[in-house]
Amino acid sequence: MSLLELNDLQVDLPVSGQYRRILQGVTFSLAPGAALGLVGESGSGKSVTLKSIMRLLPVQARVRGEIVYQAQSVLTLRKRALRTLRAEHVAMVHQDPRTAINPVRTIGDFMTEGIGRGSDAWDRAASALAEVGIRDARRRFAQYPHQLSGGLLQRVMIAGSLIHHPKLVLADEPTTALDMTSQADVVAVLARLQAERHLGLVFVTHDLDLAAAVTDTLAVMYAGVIVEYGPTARIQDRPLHPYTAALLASRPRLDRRTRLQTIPGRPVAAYETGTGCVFATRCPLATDRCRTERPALADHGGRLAACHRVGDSEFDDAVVRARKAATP
Amino acid sequence: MTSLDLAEPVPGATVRRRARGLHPVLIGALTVIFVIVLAALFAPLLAPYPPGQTDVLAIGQGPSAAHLLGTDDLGRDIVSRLLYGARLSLFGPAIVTLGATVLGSGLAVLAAWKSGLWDQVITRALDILFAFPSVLIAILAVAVTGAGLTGPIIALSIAYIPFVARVVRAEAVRQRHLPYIEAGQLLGFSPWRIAVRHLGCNILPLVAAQAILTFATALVDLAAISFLGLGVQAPDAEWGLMVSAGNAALINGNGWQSLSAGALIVLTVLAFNVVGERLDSRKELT
Amino acid sequence: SSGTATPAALPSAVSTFGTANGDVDSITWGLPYGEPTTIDPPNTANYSSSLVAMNLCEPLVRMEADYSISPNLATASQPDPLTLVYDLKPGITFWDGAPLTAADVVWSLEHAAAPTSVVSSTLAGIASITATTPQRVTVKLSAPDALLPVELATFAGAIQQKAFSEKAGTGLGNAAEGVMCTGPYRVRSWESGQSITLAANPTYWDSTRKPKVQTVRLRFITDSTSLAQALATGELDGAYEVPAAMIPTLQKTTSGNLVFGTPSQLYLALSAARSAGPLADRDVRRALYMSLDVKTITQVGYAGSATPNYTALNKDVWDNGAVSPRARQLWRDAYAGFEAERGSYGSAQAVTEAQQLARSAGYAGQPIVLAVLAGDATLSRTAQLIQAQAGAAGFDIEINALQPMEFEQAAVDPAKRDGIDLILGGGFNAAPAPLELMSFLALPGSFYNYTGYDNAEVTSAITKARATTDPVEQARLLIAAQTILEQDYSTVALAQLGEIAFVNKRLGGAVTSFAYLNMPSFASLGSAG
Amino acid sequence: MTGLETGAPVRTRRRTLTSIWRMSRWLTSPLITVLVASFVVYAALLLAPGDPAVQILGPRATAEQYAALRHSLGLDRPMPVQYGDWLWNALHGDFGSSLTYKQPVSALLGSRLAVTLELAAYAGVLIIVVGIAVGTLGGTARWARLPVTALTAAGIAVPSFVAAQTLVAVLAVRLGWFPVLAGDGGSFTATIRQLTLPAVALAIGWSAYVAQVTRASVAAESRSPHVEAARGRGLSAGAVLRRHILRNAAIPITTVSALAVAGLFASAVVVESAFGLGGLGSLLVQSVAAKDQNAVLAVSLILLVVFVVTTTTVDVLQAALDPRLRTRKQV
Amino acid sequence: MSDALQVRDLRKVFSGSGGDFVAVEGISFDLPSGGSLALVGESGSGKTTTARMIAGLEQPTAGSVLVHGVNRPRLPWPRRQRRVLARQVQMVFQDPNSSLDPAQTVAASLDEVLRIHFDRDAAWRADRIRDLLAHVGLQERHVSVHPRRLSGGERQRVAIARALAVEPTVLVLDEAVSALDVSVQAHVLNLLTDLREELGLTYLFVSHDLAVVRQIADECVVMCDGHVEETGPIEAILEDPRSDYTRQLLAAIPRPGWTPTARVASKPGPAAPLTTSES
Ligand SMILES: Nc1ncnc2c1ncn2[C@@H]1O[C@H](COP(=O)(O)OP(=O)(O)OP(=O)(O)O)[C@@H](O)[C@H]1O
Ligand SMILES: Nc1ncnc2c1ncn2[C@@H]1O[C@H](COP(=O)(O)OP(=O)(O)OP(=O)(O)O)[C@@H](O)[C@H]1O
Ligand SMILES: [Mg+2]
Ligand SMILES: [Mg+2]
Ligand code: NI
Repeated sequence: MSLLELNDLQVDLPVSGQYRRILQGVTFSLAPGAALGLVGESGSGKSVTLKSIMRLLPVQARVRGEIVYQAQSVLTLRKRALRTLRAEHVAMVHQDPRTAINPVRTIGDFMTEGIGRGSDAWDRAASALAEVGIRDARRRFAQYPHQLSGGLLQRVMIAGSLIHHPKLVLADEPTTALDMTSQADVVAVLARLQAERHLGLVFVTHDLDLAAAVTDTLAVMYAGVIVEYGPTARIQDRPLHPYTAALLASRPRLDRRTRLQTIPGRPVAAYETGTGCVFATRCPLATDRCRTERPALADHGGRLAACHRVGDSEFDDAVVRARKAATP
Repeated sequence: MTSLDLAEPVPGATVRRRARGLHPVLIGALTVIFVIVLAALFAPLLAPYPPGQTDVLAIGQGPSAAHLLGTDDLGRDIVSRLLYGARLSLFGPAIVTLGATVLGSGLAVLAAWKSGLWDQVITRALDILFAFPSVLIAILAVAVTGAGLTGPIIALSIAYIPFVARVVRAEAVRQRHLPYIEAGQLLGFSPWRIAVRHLGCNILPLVAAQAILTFATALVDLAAISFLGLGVQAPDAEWGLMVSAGNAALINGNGWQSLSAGALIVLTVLAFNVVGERLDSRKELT
Repeated sequence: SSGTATPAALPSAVSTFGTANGDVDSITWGLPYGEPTTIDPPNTANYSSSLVAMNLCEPLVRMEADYSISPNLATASQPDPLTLVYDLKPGITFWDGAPLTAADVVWSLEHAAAPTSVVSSTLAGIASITATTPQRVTVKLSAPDALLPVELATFAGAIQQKAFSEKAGTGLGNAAEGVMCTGPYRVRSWESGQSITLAANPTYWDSTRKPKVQTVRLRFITDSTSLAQALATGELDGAYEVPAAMIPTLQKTTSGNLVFGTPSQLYLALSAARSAGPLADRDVRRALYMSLDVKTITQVGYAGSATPNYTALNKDVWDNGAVSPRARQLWRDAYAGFEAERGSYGSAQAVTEAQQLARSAGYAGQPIVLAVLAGDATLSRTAQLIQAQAGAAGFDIEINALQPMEFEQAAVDPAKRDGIDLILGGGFNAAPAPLELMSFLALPGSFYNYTGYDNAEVTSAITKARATTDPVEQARLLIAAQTILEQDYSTVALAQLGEIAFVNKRLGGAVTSFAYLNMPSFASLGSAG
Repeated sequence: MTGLETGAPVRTRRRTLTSIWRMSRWLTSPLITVLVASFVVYAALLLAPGDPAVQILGPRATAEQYAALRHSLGLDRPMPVQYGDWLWNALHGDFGSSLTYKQPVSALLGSRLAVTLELAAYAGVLIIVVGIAVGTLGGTARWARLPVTALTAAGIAVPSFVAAQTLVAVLAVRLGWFPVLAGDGGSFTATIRQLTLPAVALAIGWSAYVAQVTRASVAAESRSPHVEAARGRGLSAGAVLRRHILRNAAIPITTVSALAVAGLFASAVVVESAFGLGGLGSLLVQSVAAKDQNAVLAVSLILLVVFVVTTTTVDVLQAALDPRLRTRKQV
Repeated sequence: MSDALQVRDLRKVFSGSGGDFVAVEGISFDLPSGGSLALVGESGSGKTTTARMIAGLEQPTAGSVLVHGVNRPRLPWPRRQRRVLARQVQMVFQDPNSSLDPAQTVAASLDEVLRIHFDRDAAWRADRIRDLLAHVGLQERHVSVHPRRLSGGERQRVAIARALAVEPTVLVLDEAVSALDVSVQAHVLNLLTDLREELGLTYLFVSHDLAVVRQIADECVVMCDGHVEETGPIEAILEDPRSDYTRQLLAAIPRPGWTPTARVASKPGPAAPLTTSES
């Protein structure tokens, strides 16, 4: 039985007074203890997906489809049950710890909120901090968020979300606001806890390489649609979808200086796509069919990709070439 | 050369906020302001009677065909007096707004731009000025200049400086440390050009919002001073004065003068506040 | 005389209103002119202060509601024109029980005549005050002065205890120190900014005039609408000096009666303010007055509480009980002549004439600045009426509202009148005697002589009148002077104002003539039923 | 690693000094403000035309009498000397005596200050309770947003004198629910009844203002990421409202509430006049007209001190509410 | 040929209410004309502070900045020197949203620079604007729009074009690509590489991402807590890091087959010592 299941999730949000499609047919499932990476450029709908799971979208949002957590339908939960879900089952780690932690309350307040104020609670909070590598908990409790560095604060947020021993963690770009070294710290902590506690993890990021370090399955999103889905290692090794390939090729490499691959055009939102493939306008390999007919997420040897031309040898070569340009 | 094909900005927050456009309430408020300003400008054409024309045979009358809102205790037509009253009621605040805004934002930009000692001295001086309740300054000014609009206008122009300057300074200081200002300096622009052309242009919406809110406050304060009998003096028509002049009739059950003048003050202030708030919230745009 | 005021009636001659039948526990009275600045009688130069002070302190001789003068603490006699003799009645005690002595009287009168007192100038004719015996005081005059005995019946002559007053020093009469007098009331408490409470004096010496109202709470209510509202709702039992603007409101109420009391020394005067400017020419001044319709002014500005007046002197200054009946008749006859001449001023024909007269006298539409006291709704309204009426005859009148301070200074300091052409103001006579007002108006260098009027004939007639003790002769002399003075048109008392008082219907016996200001006015009040 | 270790003791000493400096700034700056401001008032009054001597003696005295009085009042000395004298005495609690009432100004202030304080306290409670309650409602309940926005916008636009007149005409005169006169004293309930109309007239505009700011900041706070995060942690709606939304919105709310209370004293000038209340405001208006210097100075001083004390309190409160202000932010 | 930029013993001490804080300590390096040098280091290591001192936005507590051997003073500059000094060093900032005047169109902001620095007529300037925009890969239709209508990448290009308009000796890029999406970042990095080849620009590139630095820099200065940890050619630093700190930085870069390792967090982070002894 899977821990979390999203079935054909579709979200409409009011944009300048009009409802606009933001997510379209998002489907994935996550087994207990598994880690899923959700990758895509800015605006592709990663955060909206996570917020839908937590039911944190604005009240006006129109959500269709199914979100099932441990056989419970999240979208129909009553207030009480929803609170229990948020407090004890699913935890969220936000992108910018500086804005996601109340700046005028102490770290101690943040850590013990929801678990009471007894010495028991303080002990739990202290051990939670110790687990993310913060050992001088007593001192930290008295501090305010602005007195901590970003990396440290992000660890505090992780500790705070894990204090109830949730089964699922939704991490929304937990390292984007940090520098490289802090990113490594935070990701390491997250990966260790996920393994130790057998946590379900949805890890959102821009960076395919980063996702690869923490997850075993990857979903690549573009314009509110999952365009490729499969085991992380295989996608990283040989992407099927041209968008995935382009993403991989545009990341600068450490080993040598190359001309980077770029994706022409700009990222679009779901409601700006036509009837065709969402990536068609930016895809150098698009055909007429791509522009008119939306490809479904189809199975290609145990991996899913939403592209008409997967399997077309000329196309596959091009994708591989693009990827190759980036590999040593 | 690399080339990009970017037609539209990334969909996102900026677009969402910008598209808000003209709200019906805002349109209503602008209409009210427009009508009242027009009425003030064209009072001589619109008013059915001269504002000072007394008619001892028609004293304290209720509304009739000849006098749409009735007459006051000297038989003068209330509609005409309201129309002419708009002139003084708007003129005073306009001058105050002009004075306070120019002085206030000038000082604010100076403080933000020069920073250091200048900033401290200006800020401290503004703090001191801020401690004076505006009504107190106005009343003291009346003691110096005598009853009339002159004293209160000068007094309020000064009294409002800190209100304008504080807000504008905060924004100017924020903008001053934005990279675009530093970039301008590095590009060799003269401080004057940066302070006026760059910083100035970008705080302009805020200054405008502040000016409009100041106008509304000045209108209320000046009307209050006239109400106290220290501002505009009879026989000149002014709304605050009309509110107090109509008080005796009001308790006799003929509230047309008091209430219509009061309603006009409320309406005008409301309209200006709505526009000001709107402008104020727009400053997030840039 | 007494009578009832009917709502919306024209002023009837009412100097007391209703009869005081029974005791009343307490009343609340409004003071529209606000808190008394002092209750030291000779310094109480305003309505609130005098009203309070004269319920506490008494003069040697008292003024009745019709202004006639009768013995009080003392009986007066005048053995020769330069000597006034006051014999104190026995058994009169101050509130603290100490008996009244001649020394107290001497101290009080000297205190009033001292240069720092407000009334010093009216008492300037006193040469000496001596206690001839413990019960007799002799006042010597430097020149014969018919006015002085009357002045001494006003607040200027109120008697205080010497010992107490000297101890109080400069604080005499303020809220902390208070006064020590013999009157029917004494101060129970004075809450600065709010109210003064008076309590009846249980040991009052005059058993025939024992107060029926036990406590009087005086509230300071300067806002005229609040005052009217409180009178209408019965929160206040009465008030003097009710603003004329409130007449329509109060006429409708059922809680009490609005009375336009007479005689009253209150008048409305329009005076040329300086000898230069567009009004320098007598004919221009005359034309200006010709253009004014005083009847309308009294009706619109004063809602009928005032009557038109056509001379520099207001009618009640000679038409009151302090003036002998024969002299009054002479004044009436003289006034009839002026009324016949000027009664049609303001009519369409008069306005046309005025226009011609002004033009021929060289007036060509220069602005004429009319100074008026700021913050007084009635005066402001009257000024606007004058502006409109004179405007119809081509006069360009600019109204300049002056703050109380400026206004008062303009009244005393010619330099402060620079740029002012006309002054519109309400006034009242301290003494109900035409001699005083004539002197103020016509003698060179006098208070109200703003234009520098100097006519030898007038001056000599007034000087002679002051020295005569025969009232008829005095009236003749003054009327002769007046006839000349009136041709100057420097000052005209446009209206004789009634004393506008409001009395709750549960009360009777109220003094409603302007003499209330010099009387223990609350002592005559009692329940109406 | 360099620099930091050796710097520690220096830093501690520095910090003590800095905090003393900051404390002294909190203390001295209000003092300076009051000093400068009182001097300005003093100078303005001397500039004003009109002569106190005339006020005291009345118009009928002689020039010599006026001159003698001016001398005895010390009005013929140079201005800075007069001011210095006044200041010296004021520091010793002596504000001189009122020229109009010929008694110490302090005696004059007592009951008037009480009236104004009662009025301000009543109005202050109304402003804070109503303003914050309505604002919070508007900021949290979706149905209440529009009505509250409209109500506050309208409320802000109603000048206190218009409110005063209308309230009296309707509630006191027409319906007789409240007495016309206030300041009669008596029992607590009687005082409340008397002061209700003036307090409401005074409170309408300010409470609408407080409500508006409250609504806006509560709404802004509710949308903030940390509140969304708190909801996401499964906190109850009440806890989120109390510990996050209101706790953070309290910072701007305290500021405007305090400013409203400070502004209240100045607005009281108008309302006291409209209701014929003998408070500080009416004393000010009256004393300015009478050029009763000492009274004007004393009232101005009280108004200034009230303002300065409230703004200083705001500063302190802000630091207490917002830890970020306590340690200077690093850029 | 003299070095375009010589930095000698730069030191910066911030003194605030929390006490003195040494942000930069003894930074020295040379940057030859046409060279490209990167400042790398973790957050708070003093990269931005150094860059700002070099640009003249910040007054060094000690040390000197020489451009072609001439001392570079701090802003504000005297009127007569403004043009000269502006053409020594230009800077591109991290946040593309706020580095352009929101009230000016793209053309207006470029035109303003050109008008001040070159006494040429409008036609020449219009030509030059087109030229500059073409260099950074923008088109005619981007000319008369306001910055808020541009995407982040486009804004950053305009900022680069504006800096290039004065033909500076050294271009300082402070995290100029950190705020951009990967694909857009790639665009801008390519652009910077092209521009350098084409125009022979000299870069001082500030970043915490060594992979990005690899793309753009020849030389590298690794900074740690305000001081220089290691200097050398970029290849040398990447392949044979001398210092543990540099190794840590390297280890933190995600790449295929990478396993992140955490440092011990009870060692106070760089921002912590400022405020820790608060209680
Ligand atoms: N509350 C909202 N109302 C309307 N539109 C929204 C709202 N929140 C997000 N969107 C839109 O939904 C789309 C997806 O946004 P989302 O935040 O999920 O992107 P993302 O993939 O998380 O991007 P990023 O990497 O920048 O965080 C965007 O076009 C955004 O403008
Ligand atoms: N104006 C200032 N006042 C006080 N401290 C400052 C100031 N500017 C920077 N600092 C401090 O100096 C240190 C170095 O800052 P700097 O911005 O140079 O670091 P950085 O390497 O650019 O970091 P990042 O990667 O986060 O941009 C930081 O600890 C910072 O808090
Ligand atoms: Mg996101
Ligand atoms: Mg930096
Ligand atoms: Ni080190």
